[in-house]
Amino acid sequence: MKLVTAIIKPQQVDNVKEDLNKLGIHGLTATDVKGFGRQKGHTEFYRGSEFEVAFLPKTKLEVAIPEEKLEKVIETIKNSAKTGKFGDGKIFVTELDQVVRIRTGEKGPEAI
Amino acid sequence: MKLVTAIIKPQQVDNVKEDLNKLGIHGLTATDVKGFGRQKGHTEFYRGSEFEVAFLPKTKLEVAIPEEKLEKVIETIKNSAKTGKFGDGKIFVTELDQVVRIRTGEKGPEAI
Amino acid sequence: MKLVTAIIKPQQVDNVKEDLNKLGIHGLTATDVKGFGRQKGHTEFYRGSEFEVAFLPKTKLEVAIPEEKLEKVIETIKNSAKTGKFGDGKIFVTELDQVVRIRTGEKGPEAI
Amino acid sequence: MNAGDTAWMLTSTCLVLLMTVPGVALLYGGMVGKKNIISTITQTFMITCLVTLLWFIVGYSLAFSEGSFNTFVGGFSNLFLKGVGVDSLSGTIPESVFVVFQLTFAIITAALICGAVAERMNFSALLIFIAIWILLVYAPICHMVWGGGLLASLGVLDFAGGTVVHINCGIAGLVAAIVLGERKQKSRPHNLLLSLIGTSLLWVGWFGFNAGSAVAANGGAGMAMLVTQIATATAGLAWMFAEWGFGKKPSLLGILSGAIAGLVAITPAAGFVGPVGAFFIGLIAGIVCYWASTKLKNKLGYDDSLDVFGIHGVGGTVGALLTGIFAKEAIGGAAGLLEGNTGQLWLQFIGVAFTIVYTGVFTYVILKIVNLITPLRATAEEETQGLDLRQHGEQIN
Amino acid sequence: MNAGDTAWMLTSTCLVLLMTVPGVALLYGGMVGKKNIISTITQTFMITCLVTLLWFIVGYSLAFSEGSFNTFVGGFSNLFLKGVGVDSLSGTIPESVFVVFQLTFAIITAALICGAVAERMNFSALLIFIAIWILLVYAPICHMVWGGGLLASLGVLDFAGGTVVHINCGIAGLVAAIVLGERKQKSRPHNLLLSLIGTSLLWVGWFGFNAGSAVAANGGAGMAMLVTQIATATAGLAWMFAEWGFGKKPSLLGILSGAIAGLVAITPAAGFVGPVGAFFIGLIAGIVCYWASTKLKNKLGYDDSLDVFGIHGVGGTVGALLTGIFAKEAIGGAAGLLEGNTGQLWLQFIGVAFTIVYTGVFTYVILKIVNLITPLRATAEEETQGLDLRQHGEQIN
Amino acid sequence: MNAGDTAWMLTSTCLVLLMTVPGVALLYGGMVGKKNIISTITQTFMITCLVTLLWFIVGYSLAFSEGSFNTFVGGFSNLFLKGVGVDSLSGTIPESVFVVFQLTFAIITAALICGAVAERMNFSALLIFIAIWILLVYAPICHMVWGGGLLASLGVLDFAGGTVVHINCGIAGLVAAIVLGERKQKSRPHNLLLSLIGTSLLWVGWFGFNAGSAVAANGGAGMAMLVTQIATATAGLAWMFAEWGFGKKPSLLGILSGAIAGLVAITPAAGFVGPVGAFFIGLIAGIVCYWASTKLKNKLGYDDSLDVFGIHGVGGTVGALLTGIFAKEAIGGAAGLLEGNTGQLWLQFIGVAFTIVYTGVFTYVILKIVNLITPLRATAEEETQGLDLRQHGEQIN
Ligand SMILES: Nc1ncnc2c1ncn2[C@@H]1O[C@H](COP(=O)(O)OP(=O)(O)O)[C@@H](O)[C@H]1O
Ligand SMILES: Nc1ncnc2c1ncn2[C@@H]1O[C@H](COP(=O)(O)OP(=O)(O)O)[C@@H](O)[C@H]1O
Ligand SMILES: Nc1ncnc2c1ncn2[C@@H]1O[C@H](COP(=O)(O)OP(=O)(O)O)[C@@H](O)[C@H]1O
Repeated sequence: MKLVTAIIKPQQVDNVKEDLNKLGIHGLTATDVKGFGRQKGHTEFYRGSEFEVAFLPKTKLEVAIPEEKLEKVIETIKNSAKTGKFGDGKIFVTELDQVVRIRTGEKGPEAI
Repeated sequence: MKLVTAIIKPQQVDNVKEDLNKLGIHGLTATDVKGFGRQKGHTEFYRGSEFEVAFLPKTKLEVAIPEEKLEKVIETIKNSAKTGKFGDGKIFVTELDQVVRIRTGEKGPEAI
Repeated sequence: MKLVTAIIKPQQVDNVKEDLNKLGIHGLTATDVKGFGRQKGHTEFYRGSEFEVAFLPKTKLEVAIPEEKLEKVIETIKNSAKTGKFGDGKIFVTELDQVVRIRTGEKGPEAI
Repeated sequence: MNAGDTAWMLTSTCLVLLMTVPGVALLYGGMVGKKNIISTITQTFMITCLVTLLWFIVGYSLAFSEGSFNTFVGGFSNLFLKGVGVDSLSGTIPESVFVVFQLTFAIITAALICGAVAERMNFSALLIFIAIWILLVYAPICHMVWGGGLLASLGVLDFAGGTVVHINCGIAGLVAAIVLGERKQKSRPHNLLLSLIGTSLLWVGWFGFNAGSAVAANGGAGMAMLVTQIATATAGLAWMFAEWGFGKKPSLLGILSGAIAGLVAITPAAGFVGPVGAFFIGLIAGIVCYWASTKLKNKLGYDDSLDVFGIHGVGGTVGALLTGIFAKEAIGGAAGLLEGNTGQLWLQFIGVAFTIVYTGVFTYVILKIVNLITPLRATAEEETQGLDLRQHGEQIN
Repeated sequence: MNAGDTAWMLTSTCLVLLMTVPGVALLYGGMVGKKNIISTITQTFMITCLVTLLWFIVGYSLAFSEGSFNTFVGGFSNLFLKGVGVDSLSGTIPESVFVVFQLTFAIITAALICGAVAERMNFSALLIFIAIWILLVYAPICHMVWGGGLLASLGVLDFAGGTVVHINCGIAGLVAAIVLGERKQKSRPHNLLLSLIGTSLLWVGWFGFNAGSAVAANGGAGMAMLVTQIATATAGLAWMFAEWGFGKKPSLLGILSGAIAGLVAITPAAGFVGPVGAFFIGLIAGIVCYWASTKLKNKLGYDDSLDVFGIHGVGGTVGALLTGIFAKEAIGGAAGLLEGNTGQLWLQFIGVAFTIVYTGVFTYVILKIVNLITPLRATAEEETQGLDLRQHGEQIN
Repeated sequence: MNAGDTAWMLTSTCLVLLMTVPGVALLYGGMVGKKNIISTITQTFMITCLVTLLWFIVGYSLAFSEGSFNTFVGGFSNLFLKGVGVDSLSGTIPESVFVVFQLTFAIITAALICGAVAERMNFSALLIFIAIWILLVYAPICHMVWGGGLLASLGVLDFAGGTVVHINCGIAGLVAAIVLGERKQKSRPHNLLLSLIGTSLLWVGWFGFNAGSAVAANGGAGMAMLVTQIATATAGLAWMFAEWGFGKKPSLLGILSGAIAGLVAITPAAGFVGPVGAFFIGLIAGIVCYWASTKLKNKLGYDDSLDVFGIHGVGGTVGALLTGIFAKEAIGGAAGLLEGNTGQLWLQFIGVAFTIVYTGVFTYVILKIVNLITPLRATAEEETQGLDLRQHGEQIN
């Protein structure tokens, strides 16, 4: 099993969620994060003081999937999260040793 | 070493924390996340507008542990996070290549 | 490729970010998290009620890097996040199977 | 000069200003999405300043001085408040107090409009629009109703601003919402607690609005306060039970909206009806505005972000007409339908219709002209990222 | 009619309404957990509307008209405010103003009770409970103290509501907290900044409450304002230093709670004591209420969520009794213990005891009856998920 | 006694108290970082209590009674408010009202100082500092300007507190900011919405401040209200356009700051100038304070956290001097430069200079003394973790 972690623009979340649903992926976890990268932040002025805001709001999506869906999931996220501008984000893939569904105690792919 | 990531209901956090403590696990990291899964969200109405709230508040717990405690930790989380209803959440296990304690520079299992 | 996850004190974030920049690392993702560990929390009193606050505010930094920078990155984070007091935090290293840049579709090290 | 009346009018002026800053600012600020809060409240505050300046320069003069086209608008004899001295009186109170009291009505009318175009209007366009609108729409309507112009002389009753303030801003808001078009995305109200504070300040401030419109500390003011309280409470409960009855939960936003609808509807009637009339006005306004803001809006499909039309336009109209029904001679000297005077309802209808048409046409034309100077609408990117950051360079953390 | 007095009473009415919406709503809203904010403030707002409607229908009549059981309760001659016209007077002010002024006291009394049952009471049960309670408890007690009933005729002193408002709501809250039982989980105050706003508005509004209870703009009102200010400040500092002295940090919630305790305690005394008396009343109230809300509560184990009993019940009792000690003939025409009149303290004690018993018994019975209609308490699941979402379908984001 | 005047002064007192709690508390609370909100607002609230207590004990007496050193300070004849009874008058109003009205000015002056030392001052040191400062600085300056002392007898004009309140707190703040030194880290304003509420309450409350300073409900009060409104609005727009013109975005904090600058600057002038003078005072104050708070501060490098000096110190000075220019005989009985009276400007200059020197020196000395008792500054660790948690044991969640 794989854990696909995507850091994307917040406004793309619904898009991605729906497209993943269509793929038969019915679970995911989202976190508000702040990203730093090529996309530049901005400067805010409050009276005489300048504050550089380097971190921009992003959303991290985590999706556990069975190995065989990996390519499709990456493809889907790539397409539905893309706006074509700097800051669209990244997809990270890591190996999952084990998945457990707490409610039922199921393990492995059927727990996803 | 393993990283155990559990996505659970926020009201179960104290439970899990205490039970892990009893196991001799004295460190963990919690994050407020929003989950989407079998447990259904709800619809909010504000005057004439409907807003579907698909994501529900969950808490993600991350615990780094030495390999040998893995089974016990999974068992413990499963029991103490369980309410038996949809949305109880998942446990993910991933391999940790390395752990470093910043304060002392210790590495490996003793850094946990 | 590796994913380095550091859980550090919030006030050290700018430090770490700048030092990583100097290393040529120009992307990272930060999350507000709450940590529980050796550093003790505190008790708050509101009228007659006591509330133990066990979880302390921490920031989680996630940085995807090519394998060869691993040692340098760990070293850098360790130094720039350190205050020498309890609660300085941990660094976790995990293997990244794949990285994709959403905007361009690039994969692997050049996507970082 | 009567010191008691003056004391009450000084206080009323404070109360009505409180309705806009922070009242309307908070009511609106709580209902928009998080990324547009600063924008929403900055608009309100800017308008408060801008309308004050214009009122000082020429607005008061256009509304309340005698002019050559007195039927429609005042003249220029009070430019820069010339002639308003320490000793000038307006009835039993100093004219200076009257100037500021009336100014606070102009301010809130303009501020309310913003609700219809929230989350998408360009700040500079709004600034220019309001400046023109106050002079070409508000001042004349105000003159016609309260400054001795057309509607006053016909005998239209508007105690505290059902037409001047509420229908006026409601229609202007509707037209502006339509001209600007739909938001790209509607956002859930970010923090209704702010709207609670805003509504509460509106309620309390409205005593200055309605009881203050008696321009005296007497039984008329007292009765206006009493009927305001009754209509507001009734309308709040009416909306809540309507919502509940239609299978939704009794929501905070619902009861707040109902209370505002009641406040709006009792405004034109406040000096003319008694407690029982107020009860019915509140009841009807609560239900009708509920319907307008939840059903009618969806049916017609315009995007009036914060229901300026559904509450102020509709509530003001309901109130203006019901004034013609429930007015009691013993209270305000004018009889309504229930006391056998059919004519008043007809007069009320004329007042409403005139205001709707006048405001509608002028608002539309002004918007089109402003659009030639600077785009009315924020860019798509600004809207997506939020007006706070993009138009004001600030954020709520 | 006196225009100056009327001006002040119109203003006082605004101030007292401000105490409830948004005052109490914010005070309470800031102290509950995040998932119950909407619920808490919706309750306050709903009560404001509901009590208004009932007051209009029958409440005012029960409290202030003459009836056949005049010792305990008024009659029905003012049903639907019949007889309250533009020209009716109540002393030197229009009766309409008196009606609304008194109404705002009924509103805040009912609203305060919610603090004791916050985070767990069922919305419909609360609605029904308050409706009955206002008619069976508030109106009679109000009549007995201010409407010419039993306690008034005995000579019990209660200038602005120590018994009518504070002991009344404090005991009702205590009984309700006990009947409902403990919350499943106590939550940390979510945002004390809201409580700061609430307390500030209570403080300022209390000038309407206390100085307004002089029902005139004169030296009596001025002295009531002055002693209110002194007692409040002293009690705030007393609580803060008590806390600090007992090894805790000087907390915001502490100083706010102290200030409220001071406001409560000076309420019955405001027209009867001088600055020095006020200082002692504040000092004693600050310390006693600190003890009641932090030690006594834990010892007895009831879950009065926001300390309605510990502050209003206890503070009101302290104030009522101390009035019997510090009252000065030169100020309010009544002498207290320090001026050698032992009888007054005894009378005060009777007033307190009577109110406690009356309210305690009736509140208990009403709750039991309501429970037959609809469960008093929200379900366990609603409580866990938060009343905001489950009872009102809304959330603070 | 005049009931109308009394009604207005009771109201004004409420309004001025509202300026501090919650006004200043919110203005400041919104501008600090999240971890110092509780600290900031607790300071304001504590000061409100503390100054009240001191005023009761000796402050009022020092400011307003006759003493042996009457040129500089009052005496002790009103210790514990001895002599202030129900029937004592001060002009046409009860003395009790005058005592509280004046107290609210002392409170806000002290509360404003905290803005300069926000996010780093030790709570106990602040408490002691304010206690001494009120007695050694505020009371004497107040006496010299309004209590019949030195500056009054010279003929310095200060209608509502340009010197007594604003220059006074501005200079004290500047000195304190310098003595305490820079914060370790400046934080972005956490929630400007709070500052909007605060500023709005300041604006509305300022009508009590300025129009209340007429100590009557008459044309003078009305004119003070009118000029206050004009100057405030103009200054708000002036700051906004200055900022916009210099290439920044028109920010909420900018327009709020401008409005406050206008309020400050019109304060000494409010009873002496007309609408046109007010316009110019607002215009100049808005621009000069913009410059002082954004350019001058950075040039000189002191860390006045929330610009107490840049807005109150500078704005108060601008206003005091411009009063000498724009004063009109027909309005307040005193002529300014524009009416050919050069002497007044010189007198105003003396008033300003005297206050700056007196306050500057005393504030410095008091701070040094307090530092011997307890450290002025919170520890580095407290500052890093936030004063909320470390000094008050509470947090905003
Ligand atoms: N090396 C990295 N490690 C972790 N997160 C990263 C890394 N590089 C980028 N990110 C995340 O991806 C987001 C987008 O990256 P950015 O470089 O701005 O744009 P793009 O991906 O389009 O080149 C960043 O805001 C950050 O959250
Ligand atoms: N495939 C998945 N990947 C990541 N997180 C998931 C996945 N499936 C479920 N989750 C997380 O687990 C939570 C609970 O899942 P849900 O399907 O609602 O209930 P249950 O686990 O009881 O079947 C979700 O809210 C989500 O946060
Ligand atoms: N086993 C663990 N798994 C996950 N996170 C941990 C673990 N132990 C510690 N942490 C995180 O690291 C932070 C610092 O740990 P702590 O034990 O307080 O101090 P130190 O690392 O200096 O010994 C904690 O607040 C927590 O967020």
